[in-house]
Amino acid sequence: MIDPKERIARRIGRELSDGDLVNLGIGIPTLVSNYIPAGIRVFFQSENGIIGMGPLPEKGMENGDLTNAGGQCVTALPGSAIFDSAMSFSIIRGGHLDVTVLGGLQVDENGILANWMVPGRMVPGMGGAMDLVTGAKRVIVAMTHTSKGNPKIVKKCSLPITSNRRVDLIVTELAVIEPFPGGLMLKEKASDATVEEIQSLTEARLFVAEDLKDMV
Amino acid sequence: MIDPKERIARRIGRELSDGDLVNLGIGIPTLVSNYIPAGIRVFFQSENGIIGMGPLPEKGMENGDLTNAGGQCVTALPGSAIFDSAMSFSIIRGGHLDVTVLGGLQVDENGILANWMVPGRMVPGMGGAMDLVTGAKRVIVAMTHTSKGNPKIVKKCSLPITSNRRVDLIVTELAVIEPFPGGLMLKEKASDATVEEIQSLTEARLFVAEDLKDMV
Amino acid sequence: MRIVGMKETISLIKKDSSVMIGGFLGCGSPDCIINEIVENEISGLTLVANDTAFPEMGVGKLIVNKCASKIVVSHIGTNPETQRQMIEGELEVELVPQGTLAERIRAGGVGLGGILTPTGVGTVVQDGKKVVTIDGKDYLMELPLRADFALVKAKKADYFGNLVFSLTARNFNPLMVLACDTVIVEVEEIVPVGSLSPDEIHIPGVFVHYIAVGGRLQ
Amino acid sequence: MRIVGMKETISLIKKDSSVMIGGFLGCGSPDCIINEIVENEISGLTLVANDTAFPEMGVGKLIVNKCASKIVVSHIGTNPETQRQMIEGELEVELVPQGTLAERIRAGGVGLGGILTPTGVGTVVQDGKKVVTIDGKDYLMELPLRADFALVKAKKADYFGNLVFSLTARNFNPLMVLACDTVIVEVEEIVPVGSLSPDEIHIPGVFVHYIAVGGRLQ
Repeated sequence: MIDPKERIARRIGRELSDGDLVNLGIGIPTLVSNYIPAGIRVFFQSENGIIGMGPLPEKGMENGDLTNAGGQCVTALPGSAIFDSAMSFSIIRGGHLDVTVLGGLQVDENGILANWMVPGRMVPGMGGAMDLVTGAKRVIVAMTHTSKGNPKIVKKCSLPITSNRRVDLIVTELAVIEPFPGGLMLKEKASDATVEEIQSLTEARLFVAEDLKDMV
Repeated sequence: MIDPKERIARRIGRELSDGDLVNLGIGIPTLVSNYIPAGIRVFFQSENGIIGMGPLPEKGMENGDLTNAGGQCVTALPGSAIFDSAMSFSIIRGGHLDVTVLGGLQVDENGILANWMVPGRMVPGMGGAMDLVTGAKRVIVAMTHTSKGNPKIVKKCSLPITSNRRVDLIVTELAVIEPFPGGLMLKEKASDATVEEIQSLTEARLFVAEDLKDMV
Repeated sequence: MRIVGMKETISLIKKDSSVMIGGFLGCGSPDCIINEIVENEISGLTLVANDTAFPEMGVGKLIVNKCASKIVVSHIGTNPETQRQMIEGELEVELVPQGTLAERIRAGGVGLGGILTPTGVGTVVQDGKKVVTIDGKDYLMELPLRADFALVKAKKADYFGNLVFSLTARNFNPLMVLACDTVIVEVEEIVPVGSLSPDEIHIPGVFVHYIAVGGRLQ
Repeated sequence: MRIVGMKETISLIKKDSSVMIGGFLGCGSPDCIINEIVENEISGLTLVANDTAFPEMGVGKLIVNKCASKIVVSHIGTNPETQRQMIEGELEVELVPQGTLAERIRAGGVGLGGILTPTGVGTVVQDGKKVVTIDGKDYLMELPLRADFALVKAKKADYFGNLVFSLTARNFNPLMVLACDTVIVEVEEIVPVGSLSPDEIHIPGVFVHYIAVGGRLQ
């Protein structure tokens, strides 16, 4: 069976359209770049100030002046553009970013995301997460369905939230869930799981789409 | 006798210091560039987006992509820099401009300038004047002392004001006047005019500096 | 991003649209697109621009040919026709300090709800606006500006729409690209992808919807 | 603008100053100036930076060597020492969303009294801040940031101080140049006046007070 993280990334890849400007967070979201559907071109923006980031450089061709938002040396694809941090977040906050894919600690039944701190335990800071969730046209959360057996899709976030903006899609290894004003809609499920199994691993109530499909 | 406008421009030239970033308005202020004291280098900023503007080009070497804030073709000196309108006014409004020299319709005894419209008669718009007067480190008004015999230095501006910021210096062909919290201080007078003559052409009351000098 | 013919640009712009147009007294305006608007007698436009240039130049032509019913600008002193139409009540004119105009357009493009600026405090510009006092200093709360269309001029683009401007023809153009729903760029030349250094690109192509090659009129 | 030796830069920076430092996880930080601060054991600094990088890199070194008593940053997750000092109460940490940090520094440099941003509404970032509603949408009023010193890194300068940055080493550097009373720039090279095109200069030299050539550490 395909690795759960790869399954999530592959499914999210299918959400991208030709010409999209996309920002991928650290972790599972980064894997999405391996699953761009054939025939489309997407542009990757990185909040440190580049559109058109390419893959890691060949050994010996790294340059410390060209990095991604994780501090790793990257390459620049033909047609890439560089800008300062104000412009980088103008893109994000001004509604010019088509899709942001971020990891999540919790999403609640209002579609509210918490992904930047666990009080008293892990306080890395929000970095660009609050700007991305508030400003992007489409926010996709990429996360495992549970953490150590505990549901991450909850009734109400107990962790500090990232934004009061409802996210657009949650993709886990078990389900594709679309938050809507009335709650969370289960749109797709893993073929090897039942709706009941998914609900039992989910604290929030899931509405089931009439046209529920299997995840591909 | 030297032309009154040239006299004003020459006197203002002596206010500039080495390294100053200077914005000159249309009219008398433009003439100041002819009177930069020997041995100092000043940088001219133009609100359309350039620092290091040079003189008019030779005939046949004009290019419509390089103009001043009056729309005239200019040249670029070595070391000149170009930027967009947001940066241009970031310089002006952020307190990075050392000196702005502007024309005036009226200045009142609080040192408040009116220089952008005469209601019902002339409404060109404020252009960058409000930003310049509000944001520059030092605001110098260059104007003739009277207009058709009527004082331009008045008790209270009857025309719409440009900014509520007190200007730093008023230079006319007759006087150098420094506004201060208590009023207007006559610091220098033309050698061919008496204090009484100057006061008679000035509606606002002038305080006379203890060390009153002749204009040079 | 799509490359279109100059004639096609005009089919995108509807009567009564709001339109931002780059340029500073004609320098850096999209002259070919402006000519198309005039020829097609599009009217009722709300224009956002720095100025109305001169009667025979840039935005000035749109005024002379009565394409606009409202303008938001910092300066109209170089175009007597603008003043005439304003006085006759044919044209609504909103005057905005030039730096405030730049910041309002920027705010519209970068997702700010407004900005606090000292420019205009205590002047007629303050009328009807909220004054906010911070650390004892007064500021006007100025609101963002956006428009349906940006008509801008760049020196060149690559086939991804990355833009490079030329000298003082840059001015308001880069700001307007971010602040409009549809962005149409007139360029003198389209160059191959990869032929521009990422450091010399002034505006990334992701903001650009249409590009038309217009040559050089002056 | 004055060109100084790298050792001289440090004599300008006093204990307990506020200092903005460019860089993004170490990329584009003024590494030579940072080394001088560490060697001279300057302490009590208030740092404004995007992050605290890694323990052996960029701003991270200033944390490890206890040069700072307060930091204003968007992210500290890559430097465990920052977290340790914060938890032990040795270091005060103000966390600011990255885009808000950029806009606040910009506001400090361009003379705005504040900006209205939707980022942070309804989160802990809202605590103690004014909420302004415009057209039914809530915004936080965020205030400008300024500092005594900007320590920035550029690829090259000319002898007038005009700056060109390199690739993603640009990041916060250009913004900080406008927002500080004294601007000290570390460059790899100083080039003749007139050898840079006016269109390729990222920041005009008029903002720069001191330049020191630092070579290239990595």
